[in-house]
Amino acid sequence: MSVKKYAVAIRDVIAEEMRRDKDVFIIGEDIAEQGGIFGCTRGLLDEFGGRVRNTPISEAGFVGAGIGAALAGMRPIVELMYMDFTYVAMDMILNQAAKLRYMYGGKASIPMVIRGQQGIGRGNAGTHSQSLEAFFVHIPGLKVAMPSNAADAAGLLRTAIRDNNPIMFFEHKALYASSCEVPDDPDFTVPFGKASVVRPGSDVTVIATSLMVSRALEAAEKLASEGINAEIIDPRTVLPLDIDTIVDSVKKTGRAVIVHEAHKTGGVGAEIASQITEKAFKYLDAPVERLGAKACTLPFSLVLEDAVVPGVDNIVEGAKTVLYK
Amino acid sequence: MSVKKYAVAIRDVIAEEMRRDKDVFIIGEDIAEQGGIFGCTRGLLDEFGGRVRNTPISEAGFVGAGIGAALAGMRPIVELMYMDFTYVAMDMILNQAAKLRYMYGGKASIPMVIRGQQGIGRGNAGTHSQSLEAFFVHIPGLKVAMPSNAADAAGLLRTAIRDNNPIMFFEHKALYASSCEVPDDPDFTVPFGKASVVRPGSDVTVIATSLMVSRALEAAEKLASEGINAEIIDPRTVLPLDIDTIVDSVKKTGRAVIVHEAHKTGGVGAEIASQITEKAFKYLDAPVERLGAKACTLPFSLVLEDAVVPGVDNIVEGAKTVLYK
Amino acid sequence: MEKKRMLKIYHDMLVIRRFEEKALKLFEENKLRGSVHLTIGQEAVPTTVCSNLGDDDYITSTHRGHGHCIAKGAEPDKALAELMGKATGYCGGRGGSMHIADVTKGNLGANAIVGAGIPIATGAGLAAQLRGTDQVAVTFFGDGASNEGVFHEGLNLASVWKLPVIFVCENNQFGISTHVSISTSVEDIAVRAKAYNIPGTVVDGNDIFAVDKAFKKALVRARKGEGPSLIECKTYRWYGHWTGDPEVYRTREEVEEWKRKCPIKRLEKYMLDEGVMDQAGIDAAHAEADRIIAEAEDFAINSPEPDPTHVLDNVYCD
Amino acid sequence: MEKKRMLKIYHDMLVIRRFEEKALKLFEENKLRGSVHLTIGQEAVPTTVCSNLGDDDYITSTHRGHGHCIAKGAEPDKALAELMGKATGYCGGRGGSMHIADVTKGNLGANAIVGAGIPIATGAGLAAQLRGTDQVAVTFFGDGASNEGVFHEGLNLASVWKLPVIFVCENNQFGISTHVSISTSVEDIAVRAKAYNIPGTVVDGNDIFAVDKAFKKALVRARKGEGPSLIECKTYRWYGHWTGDPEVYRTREEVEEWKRKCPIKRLEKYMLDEGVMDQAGIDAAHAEADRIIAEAEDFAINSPEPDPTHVLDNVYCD
Ligand SMILES: Cc1ncc(C[n+]2csc(CCOP(=O)(O)OP(=O)(O)O)c2C)c(N)n1
Ligand SMILES: Cc1ncc(C[n+]2csc(CCOP(=O)(O)OP(=O)(O)O)c2C)c(N)n1
Ligand SMILES: [Mg+2]
Ligand SMILES: [Mg+2]
Repeated sequence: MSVKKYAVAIRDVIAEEMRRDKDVFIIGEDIAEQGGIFGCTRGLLDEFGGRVRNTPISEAGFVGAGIGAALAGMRPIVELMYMDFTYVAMDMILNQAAKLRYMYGGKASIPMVIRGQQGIGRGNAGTHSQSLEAFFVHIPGLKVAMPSNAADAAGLLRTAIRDNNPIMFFEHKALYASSCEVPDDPDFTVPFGKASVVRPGSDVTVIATSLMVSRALEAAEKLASEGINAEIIDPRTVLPLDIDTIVDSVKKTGRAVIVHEAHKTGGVGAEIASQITEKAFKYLDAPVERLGAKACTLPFSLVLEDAVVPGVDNIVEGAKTVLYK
Repeated sequence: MSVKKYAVAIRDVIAEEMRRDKDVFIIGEDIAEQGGIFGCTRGLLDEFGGRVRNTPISEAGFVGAGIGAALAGMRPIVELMYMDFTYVAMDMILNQAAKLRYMYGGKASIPMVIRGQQGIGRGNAGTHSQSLEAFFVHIPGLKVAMPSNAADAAGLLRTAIRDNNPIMFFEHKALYASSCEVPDDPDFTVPFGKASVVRPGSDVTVIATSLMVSRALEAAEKLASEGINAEIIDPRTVLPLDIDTIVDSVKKTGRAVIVHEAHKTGGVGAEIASQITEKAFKYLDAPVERLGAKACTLPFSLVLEDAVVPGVDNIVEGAKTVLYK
Repeated sequence: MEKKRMLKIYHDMLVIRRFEEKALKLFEENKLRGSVHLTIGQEAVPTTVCSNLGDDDYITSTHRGHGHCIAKGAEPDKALAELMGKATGYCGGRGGSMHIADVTKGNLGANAIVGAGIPIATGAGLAAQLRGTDQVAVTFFGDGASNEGVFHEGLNLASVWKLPVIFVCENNQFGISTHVSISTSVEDIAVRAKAYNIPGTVVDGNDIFAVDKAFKKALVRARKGEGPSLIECKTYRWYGHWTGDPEVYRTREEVEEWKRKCPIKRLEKYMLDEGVMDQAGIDAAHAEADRIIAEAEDFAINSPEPDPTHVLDNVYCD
Repeated sequence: MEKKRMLKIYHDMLVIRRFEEKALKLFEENKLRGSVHLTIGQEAVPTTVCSNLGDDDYITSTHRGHGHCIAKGAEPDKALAELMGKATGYCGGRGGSMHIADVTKGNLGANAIVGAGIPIATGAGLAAQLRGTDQVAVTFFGDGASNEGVFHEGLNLASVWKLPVIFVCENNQFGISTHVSISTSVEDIAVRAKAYNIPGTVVDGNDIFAVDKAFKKALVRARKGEGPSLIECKTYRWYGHWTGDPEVYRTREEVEEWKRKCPIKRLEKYMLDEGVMDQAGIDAAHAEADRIIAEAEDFAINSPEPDPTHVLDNVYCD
């Protein structure tokens, strides 16, 4: 074990996998000399040379190039500086990467990881602060990971790079500086589709993703001080989704709150809430409570941003709502 | 009243609005001489000349041009030959059209309609048969209409063209040839956010959109023959969503089935099911049943496509499921 | 041109022609659905280009892809079965006419999204460069596709990275109903090569010798690691954009004039004049193509429909 | 150049320079967050271009947009307030540095998405053409943006429709850390005009007279309805891509060399040499700019934060 920052954990896994498998390479904007504007590729150019390439600012073009290289047998990692830029590469991701294998009758595969950061935390305003995982869950063919800590980032990313399918890997800009113990084992992986129970509890189940996990933990402490014992579950991958772990918890608590940073309307929370209700209807003492960003573009001003994205107090309230307190 | 085909009803409204307001114009692929590959602009070139323009195949470019023209005071209608092509224009739609007004502090508006057809029905396979409304509901700033018949198409499109906000208008390729009575009144509009109760009933509420409305009606006849009286609701616009009409119905029936052609996972059905459960929890005798396309790319083969998209029998089953029959 | 390759090109052109005539007939008999985009009249480009490639070279194709996939080695029977959505088709009925691929033959696939094959081929070229092989990637696309953003992004990327990619524009002068002069700001799309500092050439796309000469030049450059090239082949599609096209955008005369420029007849005349082949040989070649397509039709028609219980297979691989 | 306009350009360059120096100071004092992209060193282009435009002409801008918006008539106080996310800012704190717009002045907005302003300006030009006015639309963008697909799509569309759009590329030689030679396949981006059959010109972007001459030519062409033009202005940003940029990609010497090419000093020397202005006048102009920015700072600092209870306003309009 070593204590590592989230960004360093990611960088180290990329380096280790590139050492292990010469078919792995990485392309993206400003990832070479600069080492990525968040440092996730720092130092890789020196070790791997031409396998680490700065791209022109042309996301559809270089995501498409990743797809072509993958079809031709390589294992590309494509860094998007902000996952918001999936918008300019959406056809390549949702019509090509996600569909080609199926449309080709299973006769091709696209082992590719599209990774980058999303979310709030830098005052980048509406087009650089979104959380977009819901899109990639709706259209079949991709897998979607969103690690909430350095260890999961390392374990999930290694799983992603070794997976033979196209993966959307959502890091969070506000987590890059966070650190925790990360296993040194160069084969340490975290499986997709296995949620982690971050905090065991008995009164209410709180399902939280990415940055919201830490807020949920804070909320749990506040709730504990009021005698409410919350169980917190981090799905870690929203596709595949480990609904069983979630449903087992809800059957125990009878109450569920889902919190994500993405917009509440049409977010992954709606899917999870629906599945919980479908699978644990008789156990629910209250309707599943969904928390997510309000229905407006993320504002630049910090006071406004705070009013839009769920905070600790909103999670506390949410838990009390389903407990009718 | 005159009986009109869905495609003709759309064409006539575009023509009437272009006559009424010289700021309205339309651009898109093959809409001029050809009149659109589905005939929705047939004859408009002769009457309106340069206000009806064929675009190069460059969707991001001409959707962006629509945004710029709207910011500059015009009222563009942008036809996408297939709404699947929103993927190549996604940044223009979700980062620009949806957000600019808000990010500019309300100091600009974008009165623009992006319209075109989606869905199954022509054997166009995976990239030309999708139903994508969910994306435009998740990101704030747009309104989303999906008419299920010629009269609604006419009334909703006129509302859309006269609205001062960017509108996503989802027609359905399999409905263009369908016809019904359409009011002749050149000011006939159907308001956004007002669902229509297509068939009154008492035992189960079926919420259906676009092409699925006709399938739900067929299912209702089958159910009636078994003594089950289904109420069918067509939201007509999924954003804004008329949740009140839906919830009132569910409070009456205690049971709800949602059916859409889009993929079930992460579809609009998850949002509607969650809202129903949140607002009518105590009234529900069963969890809301969701029906949507299976989690695979839409296959080319008709037998396979039929296995993926909800059919009449699936809706009948769905109703029986929530009735525990 | 070596006789062997000339005969291969001739054979492939005939097979593509018959294949599509058959597809059209089956469509008109309602035995086949979807949008079938016929490449009849344009056969010289895919056949000549692919006659220069090995199975380990890559191509990406378009919605009008039957020619490319047959020229790159697809078997007509499995291809026709795919057009009919049969279980025995290349994609097991999942993809249809617009998604035939055969990675084992270097065909990375037809693509229903205009322009999408361009960056994908660019990536295949990147794979070759990273592995240090002399493989090349060829992407076929239309005049209309040259106005899509991915055309720009793909060519710029290939140029700055000196990738072994050959961009082959089949300028058949229309994107559906829209004439190239209305959609495209330059008369010769090859001029756009200047925007990427790479060679650009215009050739008569109905003349296999002209296409061959230009392609060979680009191929040498690519295999030597000197970077990409853009080749514009002027040609014409005889049939509508898709089956059922009203063709309001052109005159019958224009179509007839182009039919007189048939690439197959043109090659036949050359071979007869030069004594490469006699009339008997030509008749035999036609008979052979007829036989292949007749067998393909039998195979496709007698193949089973896909099994719906397996519809969820192959969304992911292990 | 008319003296009046020269003085306006000079004044605006000074205000932009002081505005950004102030923004940088406020950022370093943590009174301001987000990514602030300084245009210091590049002031000649926006000021000269906009000195030729009326309030009814349109511009679209970029993430590096302070220069464009001030040159197009934005008030420094409301602009600085927006950078600080205050209620009194142009966007009421909703947009920040990268989204300042003022449609009443023809500024259709800065844009945080690279290249996005290009098709939007193209559409503004379309509006002018449809209304039959002689308005023009100008879009500013960087060297890096010229590799995005929307650049290609916007220029092609403007060319085929002969729209009154002027594409102004501010080539400051880097996209963040990536030198133009690594990202862009041509040495002069203006060459890409050939791909759209429109005029393309390269000018010294730090010389207001060179920029003015080229822009006037494009302006006449646009107002006459003869179509778009592409102008590439070679320039350089003195500061990092954004505040906090390690600047691993260039030497201090290179930066110093460009500082010697300061567009403001250059104009001052010209005005002194030509007797357009004396030192007293220059000192007065500096004092005036200092005063404007000092007032803007007071205004911004003393402005209230936005009211969170109104955060959902303006998602839609009636
Ligand atoms: C992104 C995208 N836009 C539009 C279409 C619809 N479409 C299919 S083929 C076609 C015309 C393509 O023209 P061209 O590239 O010249 O190829 P051709 O059909 O002439 O072979 C269009 C517009 C599409 N499939 N994809
Ligand atoms: C579509 C998109 N891709 C990437 C980015 C991240 N980004 C912001 S500015 C920038 C560099 C832009 O370079 P250039 O166009 O030369 O403008 P400059 O910053 O030099 O003024 C990049 C890559 C973005 N904002 N949008
Ligand atoms: Mg064509
Ligand atoms: Mg630059």
